[in-house]
Amino acid sequence: MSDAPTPVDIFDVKKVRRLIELMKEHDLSELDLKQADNRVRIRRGGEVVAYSAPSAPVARPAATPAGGAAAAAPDRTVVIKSPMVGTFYKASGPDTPPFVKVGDRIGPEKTACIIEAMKVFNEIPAGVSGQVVAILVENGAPVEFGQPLIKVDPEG
Amino acid sequence: MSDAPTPVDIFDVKKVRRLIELMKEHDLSELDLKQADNRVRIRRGGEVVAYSAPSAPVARPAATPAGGAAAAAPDRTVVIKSPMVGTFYKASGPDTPPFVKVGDRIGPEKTACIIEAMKVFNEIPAGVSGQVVAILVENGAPVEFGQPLIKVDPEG
Amino acid sequence: MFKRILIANRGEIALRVIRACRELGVETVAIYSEADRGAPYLELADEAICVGTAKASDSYLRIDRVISAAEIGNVQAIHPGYGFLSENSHFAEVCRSCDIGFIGPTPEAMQRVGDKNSARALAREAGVPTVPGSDGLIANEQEAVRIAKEIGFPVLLKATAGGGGKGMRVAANDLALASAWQQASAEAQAAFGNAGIYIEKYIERPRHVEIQILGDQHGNVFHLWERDCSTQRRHQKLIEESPSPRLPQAIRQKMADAAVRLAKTAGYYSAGTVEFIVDQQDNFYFIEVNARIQVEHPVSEMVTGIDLLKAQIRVAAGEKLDLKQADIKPRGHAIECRINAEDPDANFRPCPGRIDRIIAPGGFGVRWDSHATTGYVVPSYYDSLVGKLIVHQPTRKEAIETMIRALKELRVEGIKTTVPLHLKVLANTAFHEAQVDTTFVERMLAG
Amino acid sequence: MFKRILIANRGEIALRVIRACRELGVETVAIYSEADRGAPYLELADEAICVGTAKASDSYLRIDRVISAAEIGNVQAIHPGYGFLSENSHFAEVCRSCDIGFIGPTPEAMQRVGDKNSARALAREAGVPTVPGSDGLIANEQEAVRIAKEIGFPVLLKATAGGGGKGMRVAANDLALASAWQQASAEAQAAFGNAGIYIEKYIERPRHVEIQILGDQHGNVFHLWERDCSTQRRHQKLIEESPSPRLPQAIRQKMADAAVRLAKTAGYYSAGTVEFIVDQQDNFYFIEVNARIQVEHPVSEMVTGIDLLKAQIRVAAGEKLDLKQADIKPRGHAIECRINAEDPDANFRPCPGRIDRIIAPGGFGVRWDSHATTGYVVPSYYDSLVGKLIVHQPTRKEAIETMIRALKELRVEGIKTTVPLHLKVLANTAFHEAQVDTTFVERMLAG
Repeated sequence: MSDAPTPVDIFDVKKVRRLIELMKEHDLSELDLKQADNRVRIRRGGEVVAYSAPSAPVARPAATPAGGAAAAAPDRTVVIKSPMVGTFYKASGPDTPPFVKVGDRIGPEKTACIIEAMKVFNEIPAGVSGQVVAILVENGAPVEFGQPLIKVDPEG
Repeated sequence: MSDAPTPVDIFDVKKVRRLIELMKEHDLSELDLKQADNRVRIRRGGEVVAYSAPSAPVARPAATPAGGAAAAAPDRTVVIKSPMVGTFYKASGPDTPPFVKVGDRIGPEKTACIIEAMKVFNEIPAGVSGQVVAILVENGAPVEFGQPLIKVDPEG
Repeated sequence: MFKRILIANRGEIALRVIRACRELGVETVAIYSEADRGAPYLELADEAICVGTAKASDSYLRIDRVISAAEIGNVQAIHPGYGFLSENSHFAEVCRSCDIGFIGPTPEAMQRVGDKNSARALAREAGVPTVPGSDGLIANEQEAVRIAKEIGFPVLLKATAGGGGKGMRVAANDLALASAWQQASAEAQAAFGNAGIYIEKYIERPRHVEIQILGDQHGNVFHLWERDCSTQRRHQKLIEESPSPRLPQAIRQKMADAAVRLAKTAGYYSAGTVEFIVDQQDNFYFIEVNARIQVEHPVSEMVTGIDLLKAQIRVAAGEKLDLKQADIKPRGHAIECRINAEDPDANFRPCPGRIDRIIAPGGFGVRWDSHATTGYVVPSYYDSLVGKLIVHQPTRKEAIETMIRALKELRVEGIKTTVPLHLKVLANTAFHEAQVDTTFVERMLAG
Repeated sequence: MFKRILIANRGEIALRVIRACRELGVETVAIYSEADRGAPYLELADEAICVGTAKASDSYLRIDRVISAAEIGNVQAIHPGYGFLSENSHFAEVCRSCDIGFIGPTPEAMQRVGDKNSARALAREAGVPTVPGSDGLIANEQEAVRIAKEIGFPVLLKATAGGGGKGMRVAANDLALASAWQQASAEAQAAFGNAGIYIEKYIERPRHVEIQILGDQHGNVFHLWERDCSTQRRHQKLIEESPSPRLPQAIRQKMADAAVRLAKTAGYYSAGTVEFIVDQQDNFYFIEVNARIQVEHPVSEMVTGIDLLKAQIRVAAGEKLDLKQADIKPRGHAIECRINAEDPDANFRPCPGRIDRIIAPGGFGVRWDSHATTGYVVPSYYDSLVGKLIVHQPTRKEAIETMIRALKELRVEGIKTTVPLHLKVLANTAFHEAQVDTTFVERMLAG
């Protein structure tokens, strides 16, 4: 929960979130921070005006929702989140192959993993089609509701 | 007041917050700080103005904070403040003329008023030369330390 | 003692449990819904686990998820707080079947006191007075008159299928009863398709007085005297105090003894509250048991000096209560005001939102129990309690003075609260003279 | 009762007086220096008057301006708080000559207890033990040895003109005394041009125990038992508690009686503190009287339930104290930690500045007395006290647990505070075992 000791990480979501909160709190319409190659620029509110330069109109409707998507480069991937509290298993047993692994192409019906809760092993369908980009949780790790489990690139 | 000893971290949220407070205090609509590669730029308030245009109609004097000096038109006048706590008298007695009145030209040695404190009548010298513009306190009113008493235009 | 427990609740009471645990050296696992993500009290827990979306039925009320969280959080027991699953005996049973301690009474005791009928039977068994009335439905007008004369006028006719005041009539004498009988049965028949009516003694302007009990698993049950919660608005308690200002000592003692008898008869341990109504002649009648810690528990803590939450946890861990009834003497007078996020100018409509700034009162005799901090957003999904302001002083008069002082010091900016209503009550002569019953606040607001 | 009083102080104690007055229905006029302009507690006063610049000698210590403020503020009395003018008998006299009430003892009583010599004489008159020693200067080595044998070794040689430890020597026996005598007189002669030396019994590792007294203008003087303030750093009290954890009841009673005798002999009323040191054999010796309310008064309030500030104001207004000594029984254990704006990593250098965020602890047994709020700037001109955290629990062990919990809950962002030092003390075994004397903190920090 403590702030990351990273010296200059402008993509630190917490920091960006705090900046956005600051903007909301004070009703700011734009905020632009640069340092060397680093830059954070946030605008919010009504009509976003042209910038004159043929720039990239950054801006996104402020108030990044809780759980916050990064403010950085657009991320096309979709995340499969845990629909319950429990223990994550990538396979149905210690000797069986994992349901999915990085590089697999999957459909929405495909079982992505198992979440064990109260001795019940719940098969979690992927709910999305695409290519598996990353498994975000260790086998056997506890997961909370809404926790990102598997990253899928729907265009992959 | 102990500022963080971080040399140059413009992404320090605390710093940004203080800048925004500054802006609110002074009702700035935009703030733009650059130093070498570093830059902080903040805008706030209703309609965002076009940037490339040669206009930039900035700043409105905010609601003058209580006790504070006005931020508006440059005020040449000087204020004689009470050097003590007590009761303000503009004359040495009920039947005597006031020490000073609006329009009088006075020198620094001129007695501007009397402040009575603990039964002692203290003659307060003007301490400034110029023309009396306004008497700010009613005769017989209690005054606190530092309270503005008389306005003088030193060029008048 | 437990090493680690889970708190199946949120807000003020979750923070209250965390505080007790930190003092006991017990680790805590907090659960939260997405609406409570980032709430400041969660940082004080050793672990926090999201269990679902904002809707309580998808998070705080989901037994499976709470149990799963307890399992992955590796706790030995669960504290249910108040509301949510706290009086759900099925939940207590599931805990037991999962070998997780439940910080509260046994499911059996909870059931026994939880069901209206069995609670009334229990009270009779324990020799605790209940509101006099017919044992079942009344056959006809003649029987109605006979029973009414037995229990004494005025009486209340109630539709057995009823609700919302329909099929309900008060009768002050037998003439009135005759017509009331006709009207009530006709109305009940029309409204519910069931003309069944029963009779209860009608208690005019009752006071709500409750006894705090505390028992361990070794057969000890103590009482911590009473709280008076008559200052209510639409059955919502606003102000609670201890001692009850107008109660004769002999009655107080009888009520406390009755509550202990009832708890013992039910095999009840942990903290609990036995609620009574008291009529204008100081007759008291058992109403129900609250088988959990209550919002207003701090007033009993202040006058007795006993930390109820710590006691509750110790008892659940099997410890024996190191108390003597004779030593539990109330000292001074305590009052609690519930500060809710409600708009007094808009008929007390809940008023959730961001608290731009909060300054809590402090100083002698002031206790502030609140999870709200500057910047905290009161979510719209749950109850509107922002904090509890509790004062403790040698006398009721001084307690009122301190409460007024503290309420005026409290600053909650950004949302509206019930503070103005509290100040209005505390300035009222009837309140000062303790001429308060459960109809007082509405009469005051109407007048 | 007064209608309106002036508070000749600032910060925490000014707020404390405002709170007491609001509960009593007394209006307040606060004074402030330019450095305190806009401080949030000033808003709680009915009027606030600026009396000078930041420097205390130009504002809070300026008798003429304080009196003028009282005159234009139209008050009937002045509460001096602690520090500043609170023990200035001349100020109390000026108040009297201006017909303004002084909320404290008479100037005469203040002088009698304020001067070291007259206080010692007073103690002898009241039969209160003082540290044994020579009545005046010692003529020669032979006399030194004779007196040392009389009062018992070890003894302390002190330069009559001394200060800063110069000309001070401890001697454990007569051989050591001979050389100590030579060194001390030579050093005193060199340092102060005055070789005069006197002798006192040297108390090793003393505890600092003080008795809170409270008297009215009708001849009643009560005691509110003791506070133990042995946990000090460089003679600055850090942690105070009541009761004193290692004091036998018989000694406690003797000290309390002695304090009351002393106050009565001095004709002292209002709140006051009689300070003692207690040696390792539980012998106690009178040190001095603090003729004012003290920073640590809340611990006595918590255990006795008596609001000392309100009592002080009532007494000044001529009211009789409605108390019986037998009813003033301490309940439980209270501890206070002084939270100072100091940097524990930089030798406790004062650390004034802006408080970016403050979250006060709350809950059962916790009291927070502080004028600091989010955004408040601790000025560099005055003492560094940010707030006082006080806990009250049935036992000392529980009080320590609650204090640790509350200290960990307290968040003061933007400035450094003494919280880490308090946590260090509270985690220390010697503190738990109450093996604390006035040298404890420095030994702990050194070891």
